[in-house]
Amino acid sequence: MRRTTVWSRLIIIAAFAFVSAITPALAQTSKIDAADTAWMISATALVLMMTIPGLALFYAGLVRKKNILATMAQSLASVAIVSILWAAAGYSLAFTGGGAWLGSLDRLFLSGMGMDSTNTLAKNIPESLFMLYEMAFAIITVALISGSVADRMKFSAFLLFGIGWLFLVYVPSAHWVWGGGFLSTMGVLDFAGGTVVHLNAGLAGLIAALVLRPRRGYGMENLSPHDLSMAVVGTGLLWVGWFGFNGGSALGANSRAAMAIASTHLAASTGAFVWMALEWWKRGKPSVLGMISGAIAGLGTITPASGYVLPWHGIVIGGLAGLVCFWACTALKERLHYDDSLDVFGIHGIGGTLGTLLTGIFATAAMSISSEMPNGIGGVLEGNWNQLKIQAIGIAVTGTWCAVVSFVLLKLIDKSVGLRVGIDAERMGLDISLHGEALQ
Amino acid sequence: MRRTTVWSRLIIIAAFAFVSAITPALAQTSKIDAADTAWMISATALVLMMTIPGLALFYAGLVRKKNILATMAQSLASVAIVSILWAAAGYSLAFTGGGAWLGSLDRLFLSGMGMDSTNTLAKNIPESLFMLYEMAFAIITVALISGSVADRMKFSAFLLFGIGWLFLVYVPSAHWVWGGGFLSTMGVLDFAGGTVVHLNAGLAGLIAALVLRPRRGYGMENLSPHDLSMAVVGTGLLWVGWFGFNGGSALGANSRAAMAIASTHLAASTGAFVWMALEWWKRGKPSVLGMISGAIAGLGTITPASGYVLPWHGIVIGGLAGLVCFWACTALKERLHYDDSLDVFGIHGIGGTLGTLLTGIFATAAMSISSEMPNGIGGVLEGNWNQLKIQAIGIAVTGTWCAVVSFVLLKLIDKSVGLRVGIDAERMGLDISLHGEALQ
Amino acid sequence: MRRTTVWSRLIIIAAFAFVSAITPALAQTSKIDAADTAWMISATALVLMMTIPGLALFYAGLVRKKNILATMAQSLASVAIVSILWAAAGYSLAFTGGGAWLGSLDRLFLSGMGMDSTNTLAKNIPESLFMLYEMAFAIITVALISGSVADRMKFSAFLLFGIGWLFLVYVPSAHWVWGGGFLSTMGVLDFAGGTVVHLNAGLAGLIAALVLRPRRGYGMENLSPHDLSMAVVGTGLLWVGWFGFNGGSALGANSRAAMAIASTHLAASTGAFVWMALEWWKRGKPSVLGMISGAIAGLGTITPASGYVLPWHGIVIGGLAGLVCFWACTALKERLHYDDSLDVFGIHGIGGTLGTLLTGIFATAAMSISSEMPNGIGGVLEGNWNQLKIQAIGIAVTGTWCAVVSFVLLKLIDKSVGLRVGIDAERMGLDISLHGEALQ
Amino acid sequence: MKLVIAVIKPFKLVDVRDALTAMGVEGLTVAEVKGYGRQKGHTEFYRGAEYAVHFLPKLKIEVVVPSDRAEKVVEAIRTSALTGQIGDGKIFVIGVEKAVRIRTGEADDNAL
Amino acid sequence: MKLVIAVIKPFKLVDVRDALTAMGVEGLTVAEVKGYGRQKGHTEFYRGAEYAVHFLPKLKIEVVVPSDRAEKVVEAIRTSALTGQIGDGKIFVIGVEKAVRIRTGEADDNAL
Amino acid sequence: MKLVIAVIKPFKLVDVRDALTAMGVEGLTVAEVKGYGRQKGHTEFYRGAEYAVHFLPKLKIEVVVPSDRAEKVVEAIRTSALTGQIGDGKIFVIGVEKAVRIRTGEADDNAL
Ligand SMILES: Nc1ncnc2c1ncn2[C@@H]1O[C@H](COP(=O)(O)OP(=O)(O)O)[C@@H](O)[C@H]1O
Ligand SMILES: Nc1ncnc2c1ncn2[C@@H]1O[C@H](COP(=O)(O)OP(=O)(O)O)[C@@H](O)[C@H]1O
Ligand SMILES: Nc1ncnc2c1ncn2[C@@H]1O[C@H](COP(=O)(O)OP(=O)(O)O)[C@@H](O)[C@H]1O
Repeated sequence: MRRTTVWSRLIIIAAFAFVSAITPALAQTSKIDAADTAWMISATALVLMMTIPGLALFYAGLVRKKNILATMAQSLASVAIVSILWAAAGYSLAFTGGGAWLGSLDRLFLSGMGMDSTNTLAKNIPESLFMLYEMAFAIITVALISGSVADRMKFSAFLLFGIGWLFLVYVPSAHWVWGGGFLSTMGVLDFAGGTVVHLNAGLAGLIAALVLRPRRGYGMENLSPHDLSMAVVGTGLLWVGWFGFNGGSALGANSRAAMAIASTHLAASTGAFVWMALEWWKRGKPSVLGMISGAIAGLGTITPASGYVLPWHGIVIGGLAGLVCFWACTALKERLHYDDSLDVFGIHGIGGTLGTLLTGIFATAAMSISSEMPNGIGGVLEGNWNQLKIQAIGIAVTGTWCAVVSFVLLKLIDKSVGLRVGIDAERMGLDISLHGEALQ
Repeated sequence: MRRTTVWSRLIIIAAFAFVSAITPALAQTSKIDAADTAWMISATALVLMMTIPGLALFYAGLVRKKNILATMAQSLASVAIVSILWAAAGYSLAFTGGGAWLGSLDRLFLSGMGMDSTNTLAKNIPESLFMLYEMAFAIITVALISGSVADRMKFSAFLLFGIGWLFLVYVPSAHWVWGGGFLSTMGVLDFAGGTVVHLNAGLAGLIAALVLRPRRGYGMENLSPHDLSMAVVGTGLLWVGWFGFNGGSALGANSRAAMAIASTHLAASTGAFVWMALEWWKRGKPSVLGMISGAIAGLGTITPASGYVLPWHGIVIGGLAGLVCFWACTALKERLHYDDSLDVFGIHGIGGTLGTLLTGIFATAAMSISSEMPNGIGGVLEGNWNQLKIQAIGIAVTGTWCAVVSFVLLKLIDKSVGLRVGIDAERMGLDISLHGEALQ
Repeated sequence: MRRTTVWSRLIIIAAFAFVSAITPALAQTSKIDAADTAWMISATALVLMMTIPGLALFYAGLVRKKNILATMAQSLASVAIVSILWAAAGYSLAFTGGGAWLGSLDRLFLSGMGMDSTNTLAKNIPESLFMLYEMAFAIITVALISGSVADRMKFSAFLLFGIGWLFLVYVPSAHWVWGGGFLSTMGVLDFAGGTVVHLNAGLAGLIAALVLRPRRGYGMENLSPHDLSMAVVGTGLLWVGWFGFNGGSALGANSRAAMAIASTHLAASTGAFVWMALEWWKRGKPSVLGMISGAIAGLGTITPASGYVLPWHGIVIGGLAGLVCFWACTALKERLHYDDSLDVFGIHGIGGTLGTLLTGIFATAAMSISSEMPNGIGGVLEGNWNQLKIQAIGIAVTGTWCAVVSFVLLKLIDKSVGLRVGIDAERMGLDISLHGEALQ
Repeated sequence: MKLVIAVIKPFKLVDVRDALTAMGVEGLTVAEVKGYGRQKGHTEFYRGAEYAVHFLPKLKIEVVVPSDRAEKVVEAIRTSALTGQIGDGKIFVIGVEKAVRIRTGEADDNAL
Repeated sequence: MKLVIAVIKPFKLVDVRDALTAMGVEGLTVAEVKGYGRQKGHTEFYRGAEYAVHFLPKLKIEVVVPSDRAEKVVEAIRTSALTGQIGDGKIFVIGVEKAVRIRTGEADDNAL
Repeated sequence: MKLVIAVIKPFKLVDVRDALTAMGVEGLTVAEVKGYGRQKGHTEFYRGAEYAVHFLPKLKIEVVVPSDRAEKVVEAIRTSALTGQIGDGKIFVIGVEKAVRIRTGEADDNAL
């Protein structure tokens, strides 16, 4: 019964998309740069590596033994399903055509994307590569959400949520900020995804955690991680992959990519250091989980700013990230009593928001020069208070839309297939109960 | 006694090769492109990463705890030994000189390969880089076979088999298809190794599994994997590495590489999705092992086609891969009763064959244009039924040669050093019995 | 009390550096090559990957279960702290200004490093990228040392040692050999760090191991690794990452990078093969730990030579590495009775020294041609015995300085915060006692 | 003294421990075991292979108590480990001749 | 009732379980243990270090049966766990005073 | 015969084994267990979450010996496992009715 529902829905979506794939295709050609292509292929590989195996390891390392495979399954499925849907319609709706609200249907099923095609948003690399690069972003954003619902959400429900959320939240907000939508026209600065990726994923995660309610035994039983070493490995791969995430957002092999990587790496380092120092000071011991949490917080927070700031700004931003996200994952979380299993909100949601605001403060004209912005744009530090306001608007718009749609989606799924596994399944562990396999 | 045999043979081979290394060297120079070089170095690193740690993790994650290290040892040893032999003679015999059957001895021990040398097969990158890139392919092909004989083959026997197989099967068939041999002249299309890599490895694996006979307890005892999470991580690295495997086969940082990666990634995603769906439907639960099996099946199947087809073809090919390989690893395998431990045949053998045939169907002229093929080549979809026939011939020739030689090699080794460990060693586990160490 | 000391020191350093960051900045501009940039970004990512997760996995896989996280913490902290300090002052002191002994303060906190800046040592890539690439080297060198003190050193003591050692040993010797210091003027050949990285780390490790005294139970209890499969994965990532380490040291996407990678890969393969063969012969079984030890030995040993020798030299150098390091980690270590937990000295110290000497023997003029050396430089094989002498001097100078300073530093820390954890902490394991968390 | 051995469902450990400490039992020892009984296991598929898993994870609690308290302890464990579903487990009581606290050398009841 | 404890070689578990179910024993509990005895272990090398491994992996089976069946159960285990090689293990029989099935509260023989 | 059960601190295993072999005990079985008692555990933090760890890792040694040697064995274990600090553990002695060596079928004292 339940399963049929799942499939029927999947089929409908696929069918719809395929039909419309017959629309006439456009093919724009232009000068493709081999060096930029060389770097962007590597960058794309790095960003995919962030999800598999990066995020899969990071999350799996934070759950109990009985849920390790189920956690990885969510990352794997995100890659498989988002990729197919991205090619089917996501890319076209987000990155082709300059509508204020949504893109076009010109590239349904990538129709008309030929050898020489390029996208006006990235004229120097093959369009197929640009499509893949942006695909990797959509993948990890959906996968990130799984951390909030770990240990209790139905696999089928997660897939349905991911599919709906991709088209209703990710695609539009990616278009608004990066695809020539109204937020980009408004001047919102988000280099690699403070709003589109991190705020979106973190907020959706929080909503999902609230709707799903806490894990059984939360606050009473010991729910500590089974094998933190997996999370450390995942962090390493995420960190390295972030070079492609932020550096690749320069869409070319140039100084801007290098500068973005410099501020990114320094933010990660400082975030790790600050979180470690805080734990050492407040709890007497610096934990490995604290270091990796700080690193990810720094990486998520610098993301929107990375292409617009100076390297040493990365140290400041990373430091603030460690401080604020530590507070969010401890004090704030305790006060609000929600069970965001792996702190997607506390780290990505808070970090993405913080970073988007800080971009409005640290943005440096000299760094943000580009074809669209010949003089670059400065932030508060360069006297431009207005930018901070614009950033705030970007956060408000993206956040509100994400929160509302995510909530409705979850409720719909809850009413139909149901969001949460039964109590016995949760006790036995999702590996066995949902996937019929387990670690020995 | 046994060991001496091993060494004596190794020494003979080395000696022979070294002597002949004195042959006069040729040095061709030409225009090396830095951008292509940049991408191809990364691609080479990615393909090496596929074997270590990729394949090592993937395979180790599918065996029992007592055989994890022994399984990894086979991948490690494949890298070490194949690399040395490739430099000694493999590369020269496969990729230099245009003989119909075999290459030349011009590059024994890479003699004469200077700073400016290039290979006529890849004039735009340093010959040393081309040699390394092709080396990584030879490595993983030999390593792949180890999955079929897992849990029971002697380490010494595997090494001997690998050495012989490299020179007698891999090198010739690589030359036939890629080195200007008779199959390439005949027009067989195999972009990145449907026949040379996957069919060869899968078939050799099947033969080896049959000759070795099933693992003790096969069909009775529970031989389930110890830690599937390792296999998931391995899959992630294999998937990402495949960008270098198929994308790198364009031998440059260009649209073709990007297009190949697009179809590759979509095939992997669809393969994973289809296998997952089939399990969900037939067994009530979608397993993680199913998802990763489908992904690898999709990757192996798209390999020969990747450089010749449109992105959306990748979805179709990947879907078929999931379907057919699922059938091969379940229904077919059950019917034939062989114990191919990790389904190298069911996934790579079947996938490689399927993909090579599908290449004859989906090949698109517009995509396959190259210096050798100014007008490109179309397949059945473009009315060229002949290509399908050529593909079939390529499969038949490669398959027959591989099967026969592999069988003879195995029998020879069985008679000399013996193929299989004793029953006590198998029970105790190969980690302790063959390598004297174990996981705790 | 102890903690305060730690922090106060850190703060002082930071403060000092920041103040001086106000010094006027210089900005040199020149022609940045996109292709070289593309490869060097990838190379930088690869070298960072060597430490996290590469080295973290390699080391964690060699310790007991109770110390796995603490071991990873040392790699993580090395990344965080070295990165910040490198940006603060390390880079400036090592790689700007041509002083014989030390660099300049021109780039404190990277001040004045703009979009178009380049470093005279790498005019073809953005200075920010060059800074990052060299940063990754500093990181792994400090992290390498942690292997010698595993299972017993205080985390705080390790951090303090790392900070002091970075500025007092790494920075100067990097400047001497690579930054235009007196050793480079003298003509010492060290392509990617035989002295600066491996000799330094190995020797510092040995001194630390001696000062710390052996682990509790060393020689009596069974201290065998908990999960060698982690070490295998780490080796794979280190091996692949080394393409960026040695190949990237060509600072461009060119034949030299490819050639360096060729000799590097062959040395790793031969090292693994030789160590495996020696164990098989002397102990009856080839261990996986032996293979990976041989691979790392080969990689460390070829490092200084990689950019100056022919591919087949890599086979010879790798073979010698396997032989000599095997002897160092078994016979020599036994004779000297020191407890270098993970054999940093036996593999990196000995390998780095051996490799630096062999560079003086195998250096080939045709390979070492560069803007600085238009005719290249040959070694003993080309009749230039003098080079061997120069190499020996380089080793003597670097080694003496490193040994003396490391010893003094360790003694100072021992007197202040103390180097070693208490006996109960050591028994309980460092994961719980130092970091308050553990694997389950 | 009596050795009370209880094989229970893993997630019941906390309840059982609380019940025991509530009645003043100050120590116990737990071991992870696998149990085979009426409770049926499940089937696992690995590609083509199908394995029936008969042994289920259980926890074995061992607690030594003065003879006169054995009854109460058994009862406390039974009620706290009860779910009413098959597989709840068993409790066994065995006589103990001697008990010693290593640290102090105290013997028998004083050792508990 | 009797508690029959058997320390056996790991790969013999299936045989033993089959032998017991064949004679109607419906439940048992298994634990992974390490054994030290006449059977010698092996030596492991880790680079320079050499460690003698004395403790070998074994399985400990615990099954409680009605007193009158203890003999047969011991015999069944002995024959099914036998390989004839050193290290086959031991069987011990201990008296059980009380048994309870948690789910139903049934006691003694009915609990088994 | 007696079954001597000792719950000790993990790092004491070697000492205990040596003490036993010294007095001619040729075999024993060890299991990893978790212990709860007067020895307090520690607290672990995971970001915002705080977990008190009450169960500490211990080793359970089981050795069956002829009745007349039980006393000595208990004493040997006690002295070799002693650190004097809380958490050293306990030793329990239980009567064994029968022992069999699987390999040979030898019974009782000869089986040990
Ligand atoms: N005769 C026995 N001896 C030892 N342990 C037993 C015995 N019978 C059952 N057990 C243990 O009790 C557990 C639960 O028993 P089971 O028959 O499955 O359910 P229930 O206890 O509800 O009847 C089993 O998994 C096994 O570990
Ligand atoms: N006295 C004993 N008490 C408890 N367990 C024992 C005793 N003697 C042996 N064992 C267990 O039986 C196993 C096999 O005994 P061993 O002497 O090695 O071979 P065998 O049983 O053939 O004589 C040991 O590994 C140990 O686990
Ligand atoms: N009544 C008991 N029954 C079974 N095991 C016990 C009992 N009391 C203590 N233990 C075991 O002995 C260990 C040590 O006991 P504890 O009270 O912590 O210290 P001490 O033995 O020094 O008094 C505990 O961790 C537990 O495993």
